Amino acid sequence: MARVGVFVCHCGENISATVDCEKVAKESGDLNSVVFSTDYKYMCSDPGQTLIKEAIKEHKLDRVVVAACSPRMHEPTFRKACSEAGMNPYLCEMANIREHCSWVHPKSEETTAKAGDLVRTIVEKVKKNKPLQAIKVPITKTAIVIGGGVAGIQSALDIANCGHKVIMVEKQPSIGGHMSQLSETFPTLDCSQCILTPRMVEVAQHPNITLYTYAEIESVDGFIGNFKVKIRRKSKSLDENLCTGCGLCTTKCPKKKIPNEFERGLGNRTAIYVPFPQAVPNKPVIDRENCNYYQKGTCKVCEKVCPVQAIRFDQEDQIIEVEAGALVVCTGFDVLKPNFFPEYGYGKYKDVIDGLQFERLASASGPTKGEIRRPSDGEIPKKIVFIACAGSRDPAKGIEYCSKICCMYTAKHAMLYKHKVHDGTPYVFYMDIRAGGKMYEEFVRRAIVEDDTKYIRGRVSTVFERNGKLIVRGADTLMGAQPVEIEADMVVLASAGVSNPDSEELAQRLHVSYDAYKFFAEAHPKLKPVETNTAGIFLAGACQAPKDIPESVAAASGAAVKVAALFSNSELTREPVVAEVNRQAPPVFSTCTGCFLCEKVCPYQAIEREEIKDRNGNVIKTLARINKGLCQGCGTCVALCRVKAIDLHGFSNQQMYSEVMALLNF
Amino acid sequence: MSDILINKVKQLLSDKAIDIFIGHGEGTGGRIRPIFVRTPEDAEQLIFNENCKQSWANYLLKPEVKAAGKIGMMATKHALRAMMQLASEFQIKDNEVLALYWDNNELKSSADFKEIEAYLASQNHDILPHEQEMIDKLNAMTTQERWDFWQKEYEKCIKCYACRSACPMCYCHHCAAEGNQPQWIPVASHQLGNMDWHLMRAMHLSGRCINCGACAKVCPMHIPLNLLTYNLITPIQQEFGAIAGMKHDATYALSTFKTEDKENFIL
Amino acid sequence: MIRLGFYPGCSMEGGAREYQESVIALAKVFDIELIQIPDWNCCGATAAHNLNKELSLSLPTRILALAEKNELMDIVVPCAACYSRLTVTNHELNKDKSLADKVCDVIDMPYSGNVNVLNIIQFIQKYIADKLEEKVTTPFNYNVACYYGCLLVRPNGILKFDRPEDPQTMDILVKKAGGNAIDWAYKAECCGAGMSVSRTDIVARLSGNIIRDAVERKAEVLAVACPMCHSNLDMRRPEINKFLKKEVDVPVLYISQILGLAVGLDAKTLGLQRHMVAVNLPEKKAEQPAPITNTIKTEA
Amino acid sequence: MENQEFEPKIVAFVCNWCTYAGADLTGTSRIKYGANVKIIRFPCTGRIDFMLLMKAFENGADGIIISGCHPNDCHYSTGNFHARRRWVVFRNLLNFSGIDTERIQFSWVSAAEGFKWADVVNNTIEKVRALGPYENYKKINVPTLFAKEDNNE
Repeated sequence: MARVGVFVCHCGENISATVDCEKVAKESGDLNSVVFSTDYKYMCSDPGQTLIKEAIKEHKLDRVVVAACSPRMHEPTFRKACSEAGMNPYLCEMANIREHCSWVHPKSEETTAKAGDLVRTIVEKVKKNKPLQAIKVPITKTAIVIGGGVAGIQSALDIANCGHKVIMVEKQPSIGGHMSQLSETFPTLDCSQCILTPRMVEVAQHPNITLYTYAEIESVDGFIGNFKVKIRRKSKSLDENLCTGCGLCTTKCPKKKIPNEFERGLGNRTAIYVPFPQAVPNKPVIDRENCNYYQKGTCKVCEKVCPVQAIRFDQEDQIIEVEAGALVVCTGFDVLKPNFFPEYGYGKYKDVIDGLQFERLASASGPTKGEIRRPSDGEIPKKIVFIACAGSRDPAKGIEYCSKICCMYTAKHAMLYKHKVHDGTPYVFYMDIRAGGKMYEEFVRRAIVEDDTKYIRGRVSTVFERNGKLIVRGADTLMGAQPVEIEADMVVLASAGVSNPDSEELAQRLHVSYDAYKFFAEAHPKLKPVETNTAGIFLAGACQAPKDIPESVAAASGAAVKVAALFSNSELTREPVVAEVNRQAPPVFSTCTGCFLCEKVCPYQAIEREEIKDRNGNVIKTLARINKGLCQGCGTCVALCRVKAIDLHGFSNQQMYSEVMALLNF
Repeated sequence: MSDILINKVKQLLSDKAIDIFIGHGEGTGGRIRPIFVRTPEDAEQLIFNENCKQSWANYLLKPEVKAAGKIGMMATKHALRAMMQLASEFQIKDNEVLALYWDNNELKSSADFKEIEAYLASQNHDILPHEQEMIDKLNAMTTQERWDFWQKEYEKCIKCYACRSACPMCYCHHCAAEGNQPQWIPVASHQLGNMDWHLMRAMHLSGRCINCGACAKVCPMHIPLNLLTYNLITPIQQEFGAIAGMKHDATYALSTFKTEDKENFIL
Repeated sequence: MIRLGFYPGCSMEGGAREYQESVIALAKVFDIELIQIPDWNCCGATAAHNLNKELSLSLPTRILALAEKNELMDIVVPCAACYSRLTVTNHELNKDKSLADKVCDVIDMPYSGNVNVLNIIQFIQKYIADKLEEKVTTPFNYNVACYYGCLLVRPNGILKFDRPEDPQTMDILVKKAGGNAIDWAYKAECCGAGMSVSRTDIVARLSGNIIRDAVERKAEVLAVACPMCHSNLDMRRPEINKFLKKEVDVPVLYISQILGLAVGLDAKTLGLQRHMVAVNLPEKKAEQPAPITNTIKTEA
Repeated sequence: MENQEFEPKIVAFVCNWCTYAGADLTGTSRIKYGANVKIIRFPCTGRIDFMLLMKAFENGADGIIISGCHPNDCHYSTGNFHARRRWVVFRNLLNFSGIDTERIQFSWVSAAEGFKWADVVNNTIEKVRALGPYENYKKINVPTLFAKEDNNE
């Protein structure tokens, strides 16, 4: 026979203003199995908790019901208090008589009666509660960082400096990400490469970091603390241990006219190539799609010139399997594809380029050595138009969000242009200038005031060519929506930042959720910004939403701390709200029939098959078994199981049944 | 037809291709009953005629039958569908049960799921016209009329669970109706408890019912309880594109979902 | 024989008779019968939707309800303004059930919201385009500037037809008819239709810009799909020429007329003689149209 | 006349992460709704066993509200999608058996939709009040039998 204690909280006047708490306490005292009941002004306060603890001892309570606020608010508080009094914490339940009662109903008999009903219901539930033990799971103290951009680099270094092993997986032949493509960075105008490349080298040389470039995540199994990850190391057609990175092969390769991805098509590369001079690792890969040998079967020039015979034409992709306790996803973003802007002529006119291409033009190591020259004829543009929000904040284009970084980099572009072309005129068409950030607004002001950038508030409807000029037609909404036409020599689109084309596939591989734009979703937009809804997988950088460098780095360090905190223990404890398949004595073993209809229902692939064997090793029966590490306790399998062989701890069939019965029968 | 069948089963048993054969035999009062043949001599008792429409698939998982060894079965169309459904629920394996079935007056035998699926695909599986008529008639009634109709039927139920025994899909060792922690279904046979039982049964068979009609045929009180599950077959097929017992590797309609599933009833 | 509903609206019966004649003639070539919706009424274009929402929806709803009553579930609406009103009405009614009930109450007719409204290009795409190329007897090998105007493609969120800033559908049809659809800058700019009567000076400027860009890019013909566009570019040509300070005689043809000529219909049947700017297309042997370059020099 | 005084008993089966939190927000925002709705908390709509819904009617509920996260918002990613399929089938079965599905209100209420929760509750109360007590069930009820069976502990 259970001994239940009921504790009714006044919550100051929040509850007692409309509910007669004394009456509720008194009447609960008459309920079957309730041996003690009382009310108190603030149950969650220190004296309130002491009251509960003392009552547990004094009245030998083995179940506690606290009638107060929402369990989402104080369930952990009261469970902890009960635990401190020597009770199993999972034998404490809360009746929500504040949010679901006193606050939503007027002062009346009826409201007090409802509070009583809710208490009675929870009393009946708690009588069926079973003592539960927190689940302990061991942790593999290795983190996998997916993506080697600035966020990935920061995260990897932070984790590695805490003394934990890190495996970095980068898709491209070099780490560095989009940041390595940038010329200067706002709002300080310091050179991007100068601040990034030392960090890239640090990653490569760190004793705790293993770097896999030209590699992708093949599959992820397991759960927090215990992931099993398969990594595909794409063939570089190269023995990396032999290669000295001398670069002779890249100078001799006969295929020289391949558009260079790093230069955003503004420069060329060879088929065996290093993406950029400061690449890490600074060793080439063969792009098989464009290699004469792989396409036509003859050439092998690189093999002939290599002084150390490091070229391996027969090298195959390699799949390696690693174990990890946590993953940090830092896969970054992409820029909207040109076919989005038929009206802006991107792709049709050579001198309409996007922001990243402008970065390459402005970069001292770029295709023009840092001179702003237009792609069509190499002339220096005298009038240049920047179009902000090219795709962003435009429901008609399917992108309703603000890409966030464009206002700032457009101001930076205008500045860089003016610094290099003194007699040139930069124009910026914008919707709003969003310059929230340290020194950001001041930076934009400088572009307007000191560098004389002409900001025009309005949208551009179309860009077309006439008399060798690009005519940018828009409206100036600060001049009464007057139509304006600017004859420009070059147009730069601040194209929207979008998710990577393969982000959906990766999200499904990782079992993390993503938003309508295919950006990865954080577990909570405010309070869990670097966690995902899959425990043990964290996010950082622009794979969540467009972010600038300081934000990406901050998030990366945040994610690193989460990983380090997880790795600070050798075991982790989890709420025991998990499902379980019953087990019985032979010959039944379990009421589970082994139909496995529940298998596909589980969102976490937590349902496994267990074979019951006789002494000779013959399988007698195959049963479902829940992996406690994977199960998150949703109970979808429980409601599906016909035989009721699965039950959910904390929300068991008996508990829920008792609740319904108690709520309606009195 | 019986002769062909008897010879075939004799052959199979004497070749040790099977150890036990479940077939149709003569019962009392001209009725058909299942017989379990273990020796070539016993095969003489087998019959097959136009009255042999019963499916014996519900015997396939009985421990006594399984203990006998390799099973052969005279299979109607419904028995074959039951086999496919049981296979999709991992209850029987490929090449485990040898099914004998008539295809255009030719006696075929197969234990191969692919072959059986191909045969099933060539057959018509619609609900019988008079049954469909009854479903349509009920659907045309008002809610209150339907309530009254079923209450009258539930009142008759004596909770003998013959429906459960006859159903090839009711193979749980420990039926939820027997569970008493909590007592989902009242033990006593009163209207309310009877309704509980029949609704639970229908829900458990939704997306799994292969419309063999065994449940209604065996009901001693003649409750048309097959209509409860039949009525769900069409909506499940239309809404989710799922039909039970046609493929050995089909996905159960309620084990999966589409994000665009209809939800016009949800606020 | 395919039978489709047909809603002419006021302009087809008046200023744009040649549009109606050419659409019906073209349809006939492809074995399509266009059946006028019996007892049709005004669609309420121009001012109604700014003055009285209920009335502005009731007028088109009556047309749609009549179509439905006569089992004409696809209706061809050549006038862009009528097309816009009817499509917007469908959208509004399907969005708001209680509004739909109210409107049906006003017109005292039931309407399900399911009649499919096709503009001239959608009609051609759906029923003619596939068979067009094989029926072309005299390829229309001229440089054509396809002019879409405003109502055909906007508001895009409701019409969901073509790309609003850079429409392409008419260009594709012209190419199928053997023409050379040129790339130009004023495809979807305003022609000034709203001021057609009250402020011809504004019309002259707006339409003048359109005509100028087309001519500068060597257009020999302008293609339109809206009677208002046509009247501004054609009827207002004297004012336009005054604005441009030169005589421009480039003809303006309906897309239905262009396709009609391509499939061998004669000028009379297509009503070419009704235009204000005479249609004097130069004789061309099956030669290539004049070469086009995107960058063209003109005196500023 | 009797119906005017009739206050229906309504049970709400809600998921912990969206609707329960949404109902918390209704409280925090002090939005008022009828006291005759009582909430039972489940981890997810996927956990809601159809048998419990049947038990609710049997034990005197006049109406039922079932509510969870909007599609794609499920805390467990897909629990609500599975639940939705079951509801399609279950509603169909209930309707075929002559049980009034008008008395079951399904809804998606997010943690941010405090107002919507109050609306759902108030509208359901109105609807069920208009439908009156669920007499059909009350006629076949055997409360004494039930009470003895259950409270044997």
